[in-house]
Amino acid sequence: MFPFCFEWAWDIGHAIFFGGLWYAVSILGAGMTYCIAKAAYDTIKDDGDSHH
Amino acid sequence: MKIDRRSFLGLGLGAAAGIAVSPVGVKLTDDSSIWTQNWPWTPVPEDGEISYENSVCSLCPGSCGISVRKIKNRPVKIEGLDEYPVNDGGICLHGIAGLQYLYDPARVKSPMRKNGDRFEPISWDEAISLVSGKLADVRDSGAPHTLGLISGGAGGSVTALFKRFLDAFGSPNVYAMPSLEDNLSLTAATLHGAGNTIGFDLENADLVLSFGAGLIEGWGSPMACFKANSARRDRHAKLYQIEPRLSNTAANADRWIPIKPGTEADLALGLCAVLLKKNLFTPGEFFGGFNRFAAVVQKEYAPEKVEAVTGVKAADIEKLAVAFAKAKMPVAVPGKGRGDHGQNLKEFAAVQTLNALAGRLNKEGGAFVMNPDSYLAFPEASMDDAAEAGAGQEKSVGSVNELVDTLNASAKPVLNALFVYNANPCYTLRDTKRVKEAFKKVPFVVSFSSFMDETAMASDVILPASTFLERLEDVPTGGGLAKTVVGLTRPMVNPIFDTKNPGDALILLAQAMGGTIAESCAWDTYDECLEEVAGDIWDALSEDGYAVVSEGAPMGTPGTDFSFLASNPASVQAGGNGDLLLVPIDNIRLAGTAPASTPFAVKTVSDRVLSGTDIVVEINPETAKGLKDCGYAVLITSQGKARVKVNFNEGIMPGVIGMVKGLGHTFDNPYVAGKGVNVNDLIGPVIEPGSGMDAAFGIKATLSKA
Amino acid sequence: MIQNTKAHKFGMVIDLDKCTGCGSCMVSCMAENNVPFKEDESRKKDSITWMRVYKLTNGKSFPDTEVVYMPRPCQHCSGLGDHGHSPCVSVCPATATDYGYDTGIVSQIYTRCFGCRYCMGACPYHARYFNWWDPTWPEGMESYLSPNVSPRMRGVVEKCSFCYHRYQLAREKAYVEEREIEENEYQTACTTACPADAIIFGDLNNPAHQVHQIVKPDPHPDPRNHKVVGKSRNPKVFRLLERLGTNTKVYYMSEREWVRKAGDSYLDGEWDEVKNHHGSSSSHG
Amino acid sequence: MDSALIPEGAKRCPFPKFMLGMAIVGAVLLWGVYAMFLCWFKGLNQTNMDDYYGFALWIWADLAVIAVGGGAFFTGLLKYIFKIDELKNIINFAVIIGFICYSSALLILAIDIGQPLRGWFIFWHANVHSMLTEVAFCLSCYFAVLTIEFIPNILENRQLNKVSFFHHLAHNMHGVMAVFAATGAFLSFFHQGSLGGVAGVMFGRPFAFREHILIWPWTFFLFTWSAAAFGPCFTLLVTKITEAITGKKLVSDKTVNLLAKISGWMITTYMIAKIIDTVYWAQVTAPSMGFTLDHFYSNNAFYGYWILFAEIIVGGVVPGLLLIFKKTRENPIALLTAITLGVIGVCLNRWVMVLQIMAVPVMPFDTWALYIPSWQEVATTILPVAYGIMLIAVSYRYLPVFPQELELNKPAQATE
Amino acid sequence: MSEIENKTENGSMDGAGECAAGEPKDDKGLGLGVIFFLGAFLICFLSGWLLFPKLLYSKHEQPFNFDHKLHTEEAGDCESCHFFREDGTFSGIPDLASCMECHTDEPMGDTEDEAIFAEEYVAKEKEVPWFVYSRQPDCVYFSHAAHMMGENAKGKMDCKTCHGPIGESTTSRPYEENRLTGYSRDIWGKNIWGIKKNSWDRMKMDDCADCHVEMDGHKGYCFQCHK
Repeated sequence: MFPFCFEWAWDIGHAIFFGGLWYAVSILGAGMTYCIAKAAYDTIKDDGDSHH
Repeated sequence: MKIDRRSFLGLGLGAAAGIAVSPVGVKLTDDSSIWTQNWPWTPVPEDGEISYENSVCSLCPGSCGISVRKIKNRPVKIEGLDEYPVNDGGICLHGIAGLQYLYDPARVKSPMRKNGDRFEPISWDEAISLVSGKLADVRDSGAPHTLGLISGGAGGSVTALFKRFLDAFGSPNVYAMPSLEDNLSLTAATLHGAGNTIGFDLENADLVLSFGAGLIEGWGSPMACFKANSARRDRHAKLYQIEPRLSNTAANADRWIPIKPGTEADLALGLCAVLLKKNLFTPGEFFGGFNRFAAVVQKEYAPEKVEAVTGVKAADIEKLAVAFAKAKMPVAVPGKGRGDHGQNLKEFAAVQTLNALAGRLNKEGGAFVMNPDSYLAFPEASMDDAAEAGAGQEKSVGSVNELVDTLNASAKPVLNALFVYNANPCYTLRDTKRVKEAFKKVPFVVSFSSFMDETAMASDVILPASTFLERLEDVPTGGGLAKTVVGLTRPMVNPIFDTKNPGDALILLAQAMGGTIAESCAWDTYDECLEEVAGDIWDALSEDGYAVVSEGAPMGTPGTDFSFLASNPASVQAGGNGDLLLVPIDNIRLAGTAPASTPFAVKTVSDRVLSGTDIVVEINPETAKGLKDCGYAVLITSQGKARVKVNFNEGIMPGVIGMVKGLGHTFDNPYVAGKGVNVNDLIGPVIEPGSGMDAAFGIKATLSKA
Repeated sequence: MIQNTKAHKFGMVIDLDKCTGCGSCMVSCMAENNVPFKEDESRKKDSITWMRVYKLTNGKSFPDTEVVYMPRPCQHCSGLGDHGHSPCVSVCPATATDYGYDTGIVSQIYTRCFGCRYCMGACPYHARYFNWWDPTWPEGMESYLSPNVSPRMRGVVEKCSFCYHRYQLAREKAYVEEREIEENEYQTACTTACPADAIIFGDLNNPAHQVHQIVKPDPHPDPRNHKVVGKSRNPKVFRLLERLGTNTKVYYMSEREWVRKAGDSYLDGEWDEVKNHHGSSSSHG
Repeated sequence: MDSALIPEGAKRCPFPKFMLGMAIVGAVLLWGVYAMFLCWFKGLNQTNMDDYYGFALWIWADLAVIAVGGGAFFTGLLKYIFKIDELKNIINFAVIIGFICYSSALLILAIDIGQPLRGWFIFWHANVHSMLTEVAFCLSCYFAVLTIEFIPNILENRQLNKVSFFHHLAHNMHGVMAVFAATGAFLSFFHQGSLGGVAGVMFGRPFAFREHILIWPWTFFLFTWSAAAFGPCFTLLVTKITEAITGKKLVSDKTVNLLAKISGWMITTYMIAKIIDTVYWAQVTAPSMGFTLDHFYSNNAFYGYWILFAEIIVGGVVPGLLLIFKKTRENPIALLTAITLGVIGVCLNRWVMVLQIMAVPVMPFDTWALYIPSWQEVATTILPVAYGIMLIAVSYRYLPVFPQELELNKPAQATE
Repeated sequence: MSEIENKTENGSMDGAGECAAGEPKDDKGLGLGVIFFLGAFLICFLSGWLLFPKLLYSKHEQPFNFDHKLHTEEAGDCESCHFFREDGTFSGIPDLASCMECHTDEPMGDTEDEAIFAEEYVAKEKEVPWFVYSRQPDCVYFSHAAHMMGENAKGKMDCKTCHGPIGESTTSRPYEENRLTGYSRDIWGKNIWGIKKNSWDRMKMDDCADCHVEMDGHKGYCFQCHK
């Protein structure tokens, strides 16, 4: 599943399969990171507001 | 409150994160999977230097050459020995699985004495003094002839040593289990004079007319037969198989001629009749009423009459006879299945007579009348008066089956002591109940078995024998082979348990007995004894591992005595009652006699033969009224009843039930015993007058829905 | 995939007219390859026998019945169009079985297999067996196990390897003697054990080898079915389920037509069309 | 504690009654867990599988739950990508059901393999040519998606939502849900398909093998299609059951009928494709390997033409037709019949594509193999059902799963 | 561990204080949470990196010290003790018999190690239970012949490449065994991540593969190295 795995080969099969897979995974990762980061930011902002 | 919760939350998350970015997770995931790859409870065989040693297998009279592969002197595989004069590399599944016998769960691990109905281990010294003491009593009581011996078919010096021991002891009561060897010698004695036996040159015959001989079911020297049979196609030779069931031999043959069970002799005589009638026979040195014989067979065994008895078309009988006479190198072979149990002299004689009429005696590709002058040269046994007296005596009875009956019949013991070597009569002889009864009638039974089998369990003392992989022994080929080869079984490992070569056990006994018996067995070890008595062939044995004693067609043509057949002996009929006939089946994958099969052998058995713990019997669908294929049924004979499964088989004659031999063992080996029933429990013996053979080829039976 | 120029293609031809069904091959295989055994082995569907002998009949009734025995090791398929994508190799998710392009042998790596059993479902010959139980031997009997074949743990699939370890041993000897291995140096355990000499083993790519001379494999795809490559040009020789395109390397031989027909499924009338058709280019033979 | 967690204004059964129910289902769950550990520690000899049945009840259960769990990705696709806003009323529940189905599938797989501790080899040592590899990857990834889709609903719990971080997180996740849904749809397309591929690529098994388009056999597309078609049926069925148990109306008929209608058209179109596939397979593919249709449906005690009829007509054409016509669709009885038949139909299809494949003899001298699962197999297969019931009960009790619940049950509340 | 406990106690106390103070809790609570987070993180992180590897491997001393250097000087190159058998198989660690081709139960030198050898093993005819650093698991088939002999062995390899300069060692280092897998640590490599500097630092399948790719252009087929 990684280029350093024994079975990995730089062939079309791996390119298509893991290309698609890692693409999907990165979207999910990015999405979640964004949500968590934004949530944290919003939270702190709210607190900031509540002090005034 | 809240803060606490958050602190703990922080704590937990922190710990998790800390572990996550350390090698712990990765390493444990990896190592736990590697752990499953090296589970401590999955054995890892030790590696080491590979070596090969040659020996000879003595599990059956075949005596095949074997090559044992060892790792660091640890045997790991048995294979056929290339260019060995008997099997040339071929080997049967029992031989290959031989190593399983070494560690068989039923091995007798040390000498045993029966105490009540349980066995307790004793030392060899105790065992020897115990047995020699008992024997001394027997001898001193003035009845040395009441010591008996039942031994398995195989020849060789160990069996000879047993006979020698009994001679010196003063008893003629030596009995062999029914075997093809003995049946052939008896036939030869009847037709060509005593001291002879018959060998069939299957390697060169161009037409083999087999009267049910299971040439690839374990008949005679099995691997030699296999080799000859498979070479047959390249030689454009033919095999005609005459038997009621499509056995593997019949399936492999060029022609299968179904015949009613037990009527082989009639067909053989029918063929003789045709040869005589059509004057297709080759005159030879025929005596003992040849003309009377000619008249009798042409009258009593005319094709039409034979058709009525055997079910083989008269026309086919004529054709078959002509084909046999016209063939260049035909040979007729007797002995249904493995040719040991359930045979009759009439058939053997009739078939051999066919060979004689066709002028096939001592011709290449024919039947050899051989005089296997023993290669064994024992020094003169020293005899005291008791021995002389005993030697003078007649054997109590003719055959082991008759012995069993006499033991049961007479109130006072016929035998006071009994040796059993290389045989399992309590399993192998017909009507085993009867045999076990007989054993109870003998006050003192000594078994020389390697395994706690049915007979060992019925004995009082066991002097456990080392297996063929743990001992030195000479093993001559037997059973219908056209040549005589003596092989040397060599120890491949030191005895795994506290066992001895029966030869050594016997020598120890003799020494303990003292006197002339000791003198007659004046060797320190059996190995020494063998080296001396093997005489001329010892060098060949020890160097090449085998010696060819006789090969090729013997000189001259022996005469043939027709008096036995001219008297037109009656054919044996199946006993019991019922509308069906139960016949035993010899299956190469199951050992029918001693020793029992290995776990591997049983594993190969079809689920159409053994299903769970149920034995499966073969019947023709036409016979199976109201029964279901693979369904249960109850099989009843005059001897007993058994719950069986049925297997519809178009390859068996309607009206016949086929049940495999070699199942239904009752000793302690979960891989082999406790499976199915022993066909010998269901069939009773029928002694053929004169020959004393148990000629029961089957028994009448009924089969009904369970 | 790399195609070794002087690649071997080990295969087998079994003469069903010689086979006696004696079972020596089965036991020789078990003894050679450390195959375990259980108390009840009559449930053939969970009884590990890399080499299994099937009993075939011509279906006729007494006395015209005929019987033939068919030994069935792993068929070592080279797959559709002979590209090495055998039914089992192509489906294994963890690459625990692969096709050796240098030998044509289909491997099975027990320590890699995690027991999903997809390969067993994909194999129409039932040549693959699962270790439902931990392998056990009666006390002391482990000491006959051979170090040349690794005993399998519970929960993995195993199958016939054409006794690859024998190939390895033969090669080691050849290496030190600086030579190639001989035909007789690498023979499977079933081949050497067969007392009827019914099994012939060797390199299908090597014209000097007996197996090649008997089979005369057709290098070209079968014009009637392009999935099929290596069809025998010997009219007596056939393969099991050849028309599926598994392209097995175990060939069978028989004089009897009904036996050859029993090797595959045919629609009504099909057999008579194909029975006399042996490879695209019989002239090559 | 309990009351503090229950969504505002929602009425729930008394806590003890709730716990009693949970205890009963929990007992069943424990039974399954016991069987599960038997299989893990003693090995798969605990099952009735054998060398002919390497795939059996468990793999069927996997394929079945994933098929019926397809409602989640398809409803999500419609809601977030095709912007069919009406479906917001059922999307939460669809997601929960999907979550249950997929977590169950993964659990069953973990029991089914002979070497669970090596399970990760399928990822690490992946053979990209194997359909099962594709299944494993897409399955686990899509399960991640479902978890992501489930989280906001959890965070909307009365107490959790008070935590401002969680509140914001839920809000933001709703914001980008379309992206997740799209990814989920993509992944689902492939793992549903590759599950079909598992059977379709077995060229040694004429009963399973199908012609290919590029690298994918027909079954690849049929499986995706059928999951999308029958998944919603299951979502609706579970909704109806939940309504029956809670005695409340939870989803408006408008939403139900809409989803039913879409499902109906999907089923009908799928059935057309399936019938074409079956005919082509029976007339061309199988015969080219020497097999007639009769071979697959005769000479055995169980598999007859009835199963083909039951799958295609009773479990396919009938529900399809019942759902596309307004009259039948809006008749509660007909609707219930349709969705029930639909669910049975798709499960039957998965059964055929797993167990009948193993049963059909391929070698001419081979025989049919039939099999009956052991109690351990049955227990481990029921285990996810118990787990599902419990998760739904808890979610329904403490989470605002059904946006329409309050308004639909207003009259009821007014009377109190 | 105890540290953690202390922390928690402090934590809860502080927390109580905060409550009393009645200050806005969210940020402080979060702040505290962060502290705990960091604390726990550090402990687990460090023990994961430092403690865990120690626990994972067990150390064994060899039966007695073996001086390779001395032996190579006396007896010649590696092959003189680690020789090929006639059938091409590799003898590996010499057995007592081959040692006794030179040794007797009378020590030749005066090291106490040899004395142990002579008394404990030669005299008692007991094989020496060496721990083999390079022992591969049972599933691995490795042919020394294939790598060192015959025209097939591309660029006949020397022992060093895989076994390192063990021939120059004068003492036997302790043998480390993975408690879970039973593997010699040399197989996975000293470094917990299996990072290697020399060709002989690791003996995993990947290391075989690297060389095979170089020599044959591909990693090879399963059966080439597995049994």
